[in-house]
Amino acid sequence: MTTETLIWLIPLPPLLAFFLIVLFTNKSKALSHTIGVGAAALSFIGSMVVFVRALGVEHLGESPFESAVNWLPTGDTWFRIGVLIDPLGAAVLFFVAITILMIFLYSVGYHNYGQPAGDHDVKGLPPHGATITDEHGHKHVVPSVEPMYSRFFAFLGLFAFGMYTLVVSDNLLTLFVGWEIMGLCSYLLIGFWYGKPSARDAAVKAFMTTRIGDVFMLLGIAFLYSATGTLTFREIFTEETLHALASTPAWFGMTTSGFIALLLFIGTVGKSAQWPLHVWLPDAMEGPTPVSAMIHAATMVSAGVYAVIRMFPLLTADYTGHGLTVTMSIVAFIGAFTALFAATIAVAQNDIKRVLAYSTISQLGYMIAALGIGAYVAAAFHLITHAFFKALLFLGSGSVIHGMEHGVLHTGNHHVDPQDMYNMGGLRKKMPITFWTFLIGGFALAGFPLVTAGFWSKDEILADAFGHGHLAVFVTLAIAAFLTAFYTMRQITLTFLGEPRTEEAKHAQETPWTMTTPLIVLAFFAVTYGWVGIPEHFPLLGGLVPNWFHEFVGSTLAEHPEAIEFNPIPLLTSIGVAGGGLILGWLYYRNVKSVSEDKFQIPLLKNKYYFDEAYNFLFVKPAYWFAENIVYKFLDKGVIDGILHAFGPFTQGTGSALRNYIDLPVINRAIGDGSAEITYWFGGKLRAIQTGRVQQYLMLALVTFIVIGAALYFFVLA
Amino acid sequence: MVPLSWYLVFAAALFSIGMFGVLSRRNAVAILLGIELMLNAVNINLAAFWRYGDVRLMTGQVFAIIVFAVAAAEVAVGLALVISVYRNRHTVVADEIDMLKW
Amino acid sequence: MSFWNDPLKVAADWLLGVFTGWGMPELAANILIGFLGILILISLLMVLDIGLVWVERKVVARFQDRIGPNRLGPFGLIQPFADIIKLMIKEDITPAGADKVIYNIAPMLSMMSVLILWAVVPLAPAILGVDLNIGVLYIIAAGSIGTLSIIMAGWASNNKFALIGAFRQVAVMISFEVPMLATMLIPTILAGSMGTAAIVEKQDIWYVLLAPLGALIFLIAAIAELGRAPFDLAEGESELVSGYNIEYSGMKFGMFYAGELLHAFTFGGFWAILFFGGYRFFGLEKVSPFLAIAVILFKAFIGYWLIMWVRYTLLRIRIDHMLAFNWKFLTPLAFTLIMVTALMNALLAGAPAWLYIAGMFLSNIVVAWGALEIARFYSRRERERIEGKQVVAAGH
Amino acid sequence: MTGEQIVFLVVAFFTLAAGFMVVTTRNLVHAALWLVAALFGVAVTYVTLHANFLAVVQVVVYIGAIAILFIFAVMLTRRDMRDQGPQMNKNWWLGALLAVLTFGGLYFLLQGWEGMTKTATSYPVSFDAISELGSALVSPVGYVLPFEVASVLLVAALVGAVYVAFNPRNGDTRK
Repeated sequence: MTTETLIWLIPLPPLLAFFLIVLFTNKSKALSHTIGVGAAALSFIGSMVVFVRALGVEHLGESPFESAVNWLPTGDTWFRIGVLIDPLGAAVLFFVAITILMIFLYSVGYHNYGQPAGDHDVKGLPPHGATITDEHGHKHVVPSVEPMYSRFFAFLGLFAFGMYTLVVSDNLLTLFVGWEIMGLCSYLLIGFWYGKPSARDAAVKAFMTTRIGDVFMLLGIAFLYSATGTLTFREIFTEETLHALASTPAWFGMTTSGFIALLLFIGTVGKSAQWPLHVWLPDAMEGPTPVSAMIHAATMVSAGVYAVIRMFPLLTADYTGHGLTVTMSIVAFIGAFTALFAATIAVAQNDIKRVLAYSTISQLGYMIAALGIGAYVAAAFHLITHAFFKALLFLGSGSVIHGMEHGVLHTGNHHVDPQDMYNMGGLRKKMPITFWTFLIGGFALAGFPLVTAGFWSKDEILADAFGHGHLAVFVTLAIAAFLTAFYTMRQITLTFLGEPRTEEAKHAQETPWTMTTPLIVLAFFAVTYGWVGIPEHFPLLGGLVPNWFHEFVGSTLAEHPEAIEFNPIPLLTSIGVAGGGLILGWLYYRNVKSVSEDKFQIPLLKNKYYFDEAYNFLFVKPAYWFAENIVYKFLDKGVIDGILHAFGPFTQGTGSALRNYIDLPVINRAIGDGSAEITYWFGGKLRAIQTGRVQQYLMLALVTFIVIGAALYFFVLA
Repeated sequence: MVPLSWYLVFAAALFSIGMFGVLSRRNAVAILLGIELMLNAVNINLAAFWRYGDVRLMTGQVFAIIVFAVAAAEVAVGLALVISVYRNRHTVVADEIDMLKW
Repeated sequence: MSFWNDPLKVAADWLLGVFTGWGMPELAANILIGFLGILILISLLMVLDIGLVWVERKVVARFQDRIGPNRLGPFGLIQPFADIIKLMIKEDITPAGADKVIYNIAPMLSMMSVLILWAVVPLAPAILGVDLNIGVLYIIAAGSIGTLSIIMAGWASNNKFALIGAFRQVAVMISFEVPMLATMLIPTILAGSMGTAAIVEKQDIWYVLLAPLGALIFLIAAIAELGRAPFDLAEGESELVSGYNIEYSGMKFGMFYAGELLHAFTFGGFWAILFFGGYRFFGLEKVSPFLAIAVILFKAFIGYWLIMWVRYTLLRIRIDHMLAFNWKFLTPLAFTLIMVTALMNALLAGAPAWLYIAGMFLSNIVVAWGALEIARFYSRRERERIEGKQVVAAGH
Repeated sequence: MTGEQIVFLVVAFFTLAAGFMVVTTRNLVHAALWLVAALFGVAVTYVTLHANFLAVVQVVVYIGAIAILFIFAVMLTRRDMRDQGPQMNKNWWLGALLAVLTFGGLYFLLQGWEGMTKTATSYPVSFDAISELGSALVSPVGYVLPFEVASVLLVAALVGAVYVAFNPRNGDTRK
């Protein structure tokens, strides 16, 4: 099979799995997850084959794997869609394939496959546990299997299809299709437990918020198509096209390329939960704990950043190297601001998943900021390392919650929130694998020097910001990095260290192998993936391992980005903020025993700067008011119903006139009854020949035949 | 030699006799007997045309064989119908089977 | 050219000379000679028929551990003549209420349907009534006249037993004509001709080696067609008191009886012609036509003896079993066999002789084995349905 | 008048007489037997036309199967066999008139056709009509399609006849 054919085939198994599960195997849990995991594994194998083949190609940036077919006729030409794997695509495909396979595998354990059905579980609500009686007659409450188990794998399959489509597509339109499929899956998975009102609301919120971004993105795509006549990346990113776009001025002091890039970037703001459209992501944690959360941390939200990285040549088309353009300034500002802003909120959150959710927003801001200042490779690098360690952290937190739920089932006290970190503590002894992997993930997030992947990618961003003289960005990101380290250590300390603060934490239990295996795999990558991108001029370590990532991903761009000069200041800053944050976090939270002792529970941060409330007041309430008063009361009731009500009497009048003067006398009497009477009269006369005797019929037919035949013969032939 | 006309007239006579049977007999089985005579008359014509035309063109014989098949099918179904009617109405007189009249 | 080598021609030439010498036109003489030939053949057959009566009675006696006719003449050889005299001088009864014309025509038709079969029996290389190129179909056609005679006899007798017997016999004959015709097509396929003479000529290898299953099916169908035990439902002495010929007496009954015996012998002959090489026997037929006639009569007697053996050994089968056996087993099997034979014949065309024979023989065995397995499966299921599942008792 | 003509005339007269008996005999079994005689006559006609195969098939199919089936049917519906009422319906004279008219019309039309007096070419000596017929029936350029259609028709008729004549009251003994 050629590599191009293989690339075409990569997204298909999960889609097939989706249809198979939905249409046929919905009843069978085992069959459904076998199909789902099998499809993910097939795609994984395909992706790995493509990745390895991509590694073997020299100058992949100039001659990537690509293949396209005609799709829509557009006048004289065709709109072509196709697949494209260049170095960036290959690198992204690598982590996407791994994380998706891990999600699938992890879901088997997370949804308690193999456990009995719950005592009173219903579809649309999380399982509540099942009572079993052992051989000694003791009753135990054990976790029960998810009632909609198969459906979950179907959704995951569709999600995986969307993600793969997005990664392998060679044009913005199919990228957008994958993007929207993932949006739908995100909605479905957040609202997976639709029995919970909070989950329903969160699903709607996520869908509506991202929709804002998507509308702008669609506008950007339309603008781009009208400006260039193509949506294929490699046709847009040619010298002439970019130059033409960059030299055409648009509005607000931006060039066309900048304006398009900004529109596309707004899509990313929605998808990657950047300020001010970040509000949906923390609420998205209502979905099945680690899995949909992981979609909203490692893969799907990364897709937003991926889109910007993809469009990087467009973003920087009018960038001359001296002073950021308007678009880039906006991007950099939003990224940096979001990074700091989300980090501050994360410090005050007590829900283990919400901390990670804000951390995700913050880290995505990092990448956006890096892109805004033109640090292409650093952003891509951080995207991938972040995907690994954030997936690890989320799965770890899911594992923790699962363990805590075990404790909750054991004590039977359902008022204890298994996600609240102040209910945990001391879990390192109960859940050693989860602890160690979570520790690795946390240190990677915090940027623990030298050994973790997060350090190298974060350091590269900081070095880029400093090296190119964007000091404001550099300082903001440094503070955010400090906060990141601080709240990460807070989380680890509260969750795993110290003594158990509740009875439930004492009875927590390590999770099954299907859940710990993904943790170990991801922990491996969270450490080692950083080593492929060590800068060459780094003291001691530099040059030991070649800076493969920079070479490889950098070659995607036509202009190969140069590695910046080594400078000790960002390095020291990076080490300082990471180490400092970690140490301070440990020192402080080591002694905190309950919520009331936590001095950082500042209402402003606790309530996320009142963004939800503000949006509620600014957008939701007015929308309700508009719908109620203008649309419903005035337009619908007054205008439209009024017109309709006027139709009634008018139509009735016309109708009765037609009936009385035309229908009854003319049509009924004359035509209707008249034809019936004529038919009846003829029938009465003619029925005498219908004797029911076949022979008479035949005789009649023959007589007629002979008469007509004779007449024809004598009058026509002769 | 026998001219073709003899066969044709013979077949026409047989056909007319069969037709008389079909039109005049009261018994439904007898009507079917008449139909058989008519079909045979047709077959004689087919065979005669084959013989008096080019004997290498087998069309006449082929059609005669297909008429055999049709006759067999017709008799099978026809007699089954007669027996079925007889079972329900206790008569096979065609004149009395007149449920389809006005 | 001597009488020894070609007796028919010599006799015909001599007769032609005699007749034209009397002043007859040549055409009339030829027609007369043809009629004379037919007359002689029929007379010889009738004599043979009388012999068959003796054979049948002797053989059945031996099967039943009796002696059989032994008083009149040596070994009772005069006995059949005495029987005939008795039949002839018996009162010729036509029952009141019988349909006289049909009643009297039926036995003649019965005898006729057998005798016309001999028109296509090749007695020796050149001794053959008429070399019809549709000889095989002709056999079936003659058989349908026999069917007609039986239903005429049964109906005209104005007797319920006779009518039931006739019904049964007709149902059986029409049914078993199908597998019989199907198996007759196997020699036709192998020889590439429907003519009986051609089939014998082509039979360098006896077709029983190429189609043993076909030969077996033909024999079974022939016994059913003859209405002899185990398929003698039309007579069924114990139930129908002799069936369709219950009202017949005297020589009319004698004609049915003689017709039946001769029919059995004739089918023995056809079995020999279709599957056992007819008059051919290691080149004997080339020595003299008389030897050839002896060979085919010998083979026909073997077949006849086999039919008798079956008749006096097996029990009568119930009518519905018999028809089900035909339609659900024998007919599909025969059709399968035709297809397999045609296929193998085409596949093995040009193969060496030993491979050809082995392939045909083995394919027949495989078909037979498969059919028996299927039949066994269904019969076991039927038995379980009726008797309930039989649990094999564990040994105590 | 040649021998062939004499044979033809005898056969034709016999056949027509038998056919006439078929449609006029009161006794239906006799009618069916007369039909057999008429069919025999037709078979002989085929022989005079050198259509040997048709002749034998005529005997096998018509006499061996169809005529027998008729006799069966007559006997199965024998209550009407004893029916002493008229065997012709009231309009038999019209039927007769129509039959005569048809014959007259056909004769009239045939008279006007120039191929009417055509005589046969002599039959080719070594012509094997049966193998020709066989290949015509199964050859793709011949008549394999009508042949197959006919066989489908036969199967359909078989199934239909069994279904129609099946007596549900005492039919299925397996229940």
